[in-house]
Amino acid sequence: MAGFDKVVSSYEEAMAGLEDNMTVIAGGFGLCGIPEGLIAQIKKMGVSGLTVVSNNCGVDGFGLGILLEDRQIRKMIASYVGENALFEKQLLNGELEVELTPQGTLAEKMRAGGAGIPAFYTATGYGTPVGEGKEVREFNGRPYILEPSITGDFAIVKAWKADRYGNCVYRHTAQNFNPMAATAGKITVVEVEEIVEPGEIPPSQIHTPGIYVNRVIKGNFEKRIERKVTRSA
Amino acid sequence: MAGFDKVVSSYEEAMAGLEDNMTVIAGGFGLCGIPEGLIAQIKKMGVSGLTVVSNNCGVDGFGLGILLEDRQIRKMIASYVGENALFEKQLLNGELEVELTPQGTLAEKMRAGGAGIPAFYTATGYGTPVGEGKEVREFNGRPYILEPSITGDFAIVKAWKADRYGNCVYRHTAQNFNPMAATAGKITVVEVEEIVEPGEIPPSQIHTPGIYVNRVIKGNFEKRIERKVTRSA
Amino acid sequence: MALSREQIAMRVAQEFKDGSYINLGIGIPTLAANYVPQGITVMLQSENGLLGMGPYPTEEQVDADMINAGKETVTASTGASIFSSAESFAMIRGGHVDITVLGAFEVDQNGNIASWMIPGKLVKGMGGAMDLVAGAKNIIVTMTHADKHGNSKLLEQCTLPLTGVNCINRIITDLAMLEIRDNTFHLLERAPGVSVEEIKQKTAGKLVVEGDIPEMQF
Amino acid sequence: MALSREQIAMRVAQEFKDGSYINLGIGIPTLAANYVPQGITVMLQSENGLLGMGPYPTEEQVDADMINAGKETVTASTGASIFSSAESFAMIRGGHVDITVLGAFEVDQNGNIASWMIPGKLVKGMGGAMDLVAGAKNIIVTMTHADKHGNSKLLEQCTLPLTGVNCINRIITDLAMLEIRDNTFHLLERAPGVSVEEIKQKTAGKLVVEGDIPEMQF
Repeated sequence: MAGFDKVVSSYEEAMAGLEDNMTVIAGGFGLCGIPEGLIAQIKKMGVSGLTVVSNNCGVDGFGLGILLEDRQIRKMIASYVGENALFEKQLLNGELEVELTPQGTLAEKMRAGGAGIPAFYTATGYGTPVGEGKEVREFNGRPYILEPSITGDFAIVKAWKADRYGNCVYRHTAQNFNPMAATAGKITVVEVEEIVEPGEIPPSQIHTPGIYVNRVIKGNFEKRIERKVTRSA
Repeated sequence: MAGFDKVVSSYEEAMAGLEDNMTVIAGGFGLCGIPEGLIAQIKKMGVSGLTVVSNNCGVDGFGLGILLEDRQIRKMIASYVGENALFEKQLLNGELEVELTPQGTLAEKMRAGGAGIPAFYTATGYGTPVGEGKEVREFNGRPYILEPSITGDFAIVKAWKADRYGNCVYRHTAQNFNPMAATAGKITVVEVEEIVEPGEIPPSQIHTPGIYVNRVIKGNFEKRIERKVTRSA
Repeated sequence: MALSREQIAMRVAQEFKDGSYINLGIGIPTLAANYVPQGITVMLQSENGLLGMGPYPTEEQVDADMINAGKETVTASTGASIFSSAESFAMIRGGHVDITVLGAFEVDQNGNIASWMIPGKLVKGMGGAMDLVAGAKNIIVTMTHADKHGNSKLLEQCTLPLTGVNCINRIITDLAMLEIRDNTFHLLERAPGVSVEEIKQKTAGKLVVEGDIPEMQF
Repeated sequence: MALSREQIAMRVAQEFKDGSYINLGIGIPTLAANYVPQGITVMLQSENGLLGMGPYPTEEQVDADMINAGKETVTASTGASIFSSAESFAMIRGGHVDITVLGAFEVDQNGNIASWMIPGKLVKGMGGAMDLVAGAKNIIVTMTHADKHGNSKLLEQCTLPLTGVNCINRIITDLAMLEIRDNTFHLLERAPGVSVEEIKQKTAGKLVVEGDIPEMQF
């Protein structure tokens, strides 16, 4: 099935077509489940003016944080950006714009974007700064706000395994935003720990069907841990 | 974890609390993946005036079709009801009301109902009888209609396996509407082929987390096939 | 001569590109799966929650939990995925399915389609058809050019309740292949031995015929 | 005497019912997991996609792919499920989580809560807090009754930007447990040794004290 083999062998191929001022949707929660190599490739390409949609913006020197170093990000749509001194600095300088979005609304905006739903109503954020300027409507006596969906020119996703057709599975809580991001990119690129043959992942256990995926690349991951907390054995 | 053991041992317990005029959301596509024993129990209980939300209404004498025999269903919300002579008769008699809903809109209405989203916009049905009387709004120059979500007093679901905490997996295309139905019931009852111990289903392979499930019962299934088509080996 | 059902399906299959995700409706569209050109691979989406539909099962492979959107027993091909109806229609509604092929009662020059309801007849439901026509990137309609009484099914304006508006771009009938653009039917190909005159005569909507119209090649 | 952080967490845990699904915010709420009453089992939901959060891992169990919403390494308990962020917030937004415990800067007598933004200070984001307060069936707020300067945090009307409106019904502070209904704080219990007078003095919003107010029992 040549037409369905989505494996590419270089990061250049993986991110080919990414240009200045595009919107990139990224999977990951903190540093967990992030497409490390695809982010590094974006840094290497030097594209700028990006709008990045991701729950967080990495930390100084790792994850999406490295795209701040050369001011590649113009606007960040995220739910929490508190782990990053450079981010703060650029925000206060006015070099960076941020659109804070409730975490569940952000996840649903990506899902809706991928699912052809242009907008949905949610109670989240009603009566708060998030709801300002948004349409309010009552359903069953309760007020909700209208939230538009999000799509991106690119989606960058980290999966555990993918087969050559792009069928993906995620490992543990490294799943997080990745499945929704995968559906919401015009071009969706998945960086994986292991590429397997079609049929190796049982059909009902596939988290992201290959129809959403354009390119698959095998990466090497540092998997940095943000807050290691342990108990004694 | 006594508080989380959702297994019940009788169909009476499984459907306890179901009353006349309630709304029941049922999983299944045609006769595939339907909670056969729970439907039989509804027939046995004799409740009437039900609103049933399901992609189809079974066939004469099997599946949801058996609830037509004693006129237990007042209103059917479905995408396709063409397999059932008794259904046709009651519809033409005015004994039964039907709200035909596009299949994808129906699935999304259940999902939205379970997910706390009271309404969403979709292009499906715009300009057709389905869109009549519904709000139309343009997004990016394209017209969409507003569709409200659906929730039910009961959801009846068929899973392959569930553990005692209600974590479910579905088998093959018997998944269909079941995961959404499971989220959208005030009381969600799952009929399964096999009950397993917590931990037996790997956490990332669970299709329906137990938080959505109130009761689990082991059933015996006929699994009637609607259209058996084969090829020579 | 007018195409047979199989020939319509063959012509449909010529439109398939390597690596396409395709949803085939019941009837002629389903037949197209048998005529996928050599060297081309496609994956079939069945809206009940299966991407990578395989052939019908052998007697031994029959499994009540494995059906297609027509409620027929099927198999899954290697590399298939299986998911919920919500996920299935997220794919469809979100424009991830490349081609949808479906039948119709009527199509009009504005790209509207009527395929699910004939007033006065019992209405059985639209199933997934409205979602498919609202979501697919490319829709191919297959139908006979005219009904049994010779009345055109390619109209200026549909007379039956619609399945979708402004969504159809290609039609393959027993007589011709046409494209809809600028609110006009454009004749692209004719069935072998069918004259442009006959097609004109049986097309009630605005028809544009530019230059020589080639015959379909099989 | 005012309760310690641990004592607030202990009092919170007394509210847990057997078989409850609970989301615990960062800080004092997380501590409540250590004080679940004997004979009671609860399942902890972590909004990054884990239902059935277990204890912190041993050094050998540490796994970068297994974290909680506070980005700390964790384990999964037996019978846990793991899912996407969209599914996680479907649970939360859909009202399937029984109890949410979270901290706040201010709460007012209308059940409004401010917990994420202090104008003039850098805004780091609301994370999942707005979704949690909009979706949970029962919300318990934990905080000190007054700030460092002695100013009440239980107000007639919140002064800071809100996290949610009309959503808080229970507050457990270092001085008292209160319920909000009819746009009024109702004093239910006081910390051992703390007088009703002190609570009155440190509650800026409308406070109703009916009958004898019992001391908390530990």
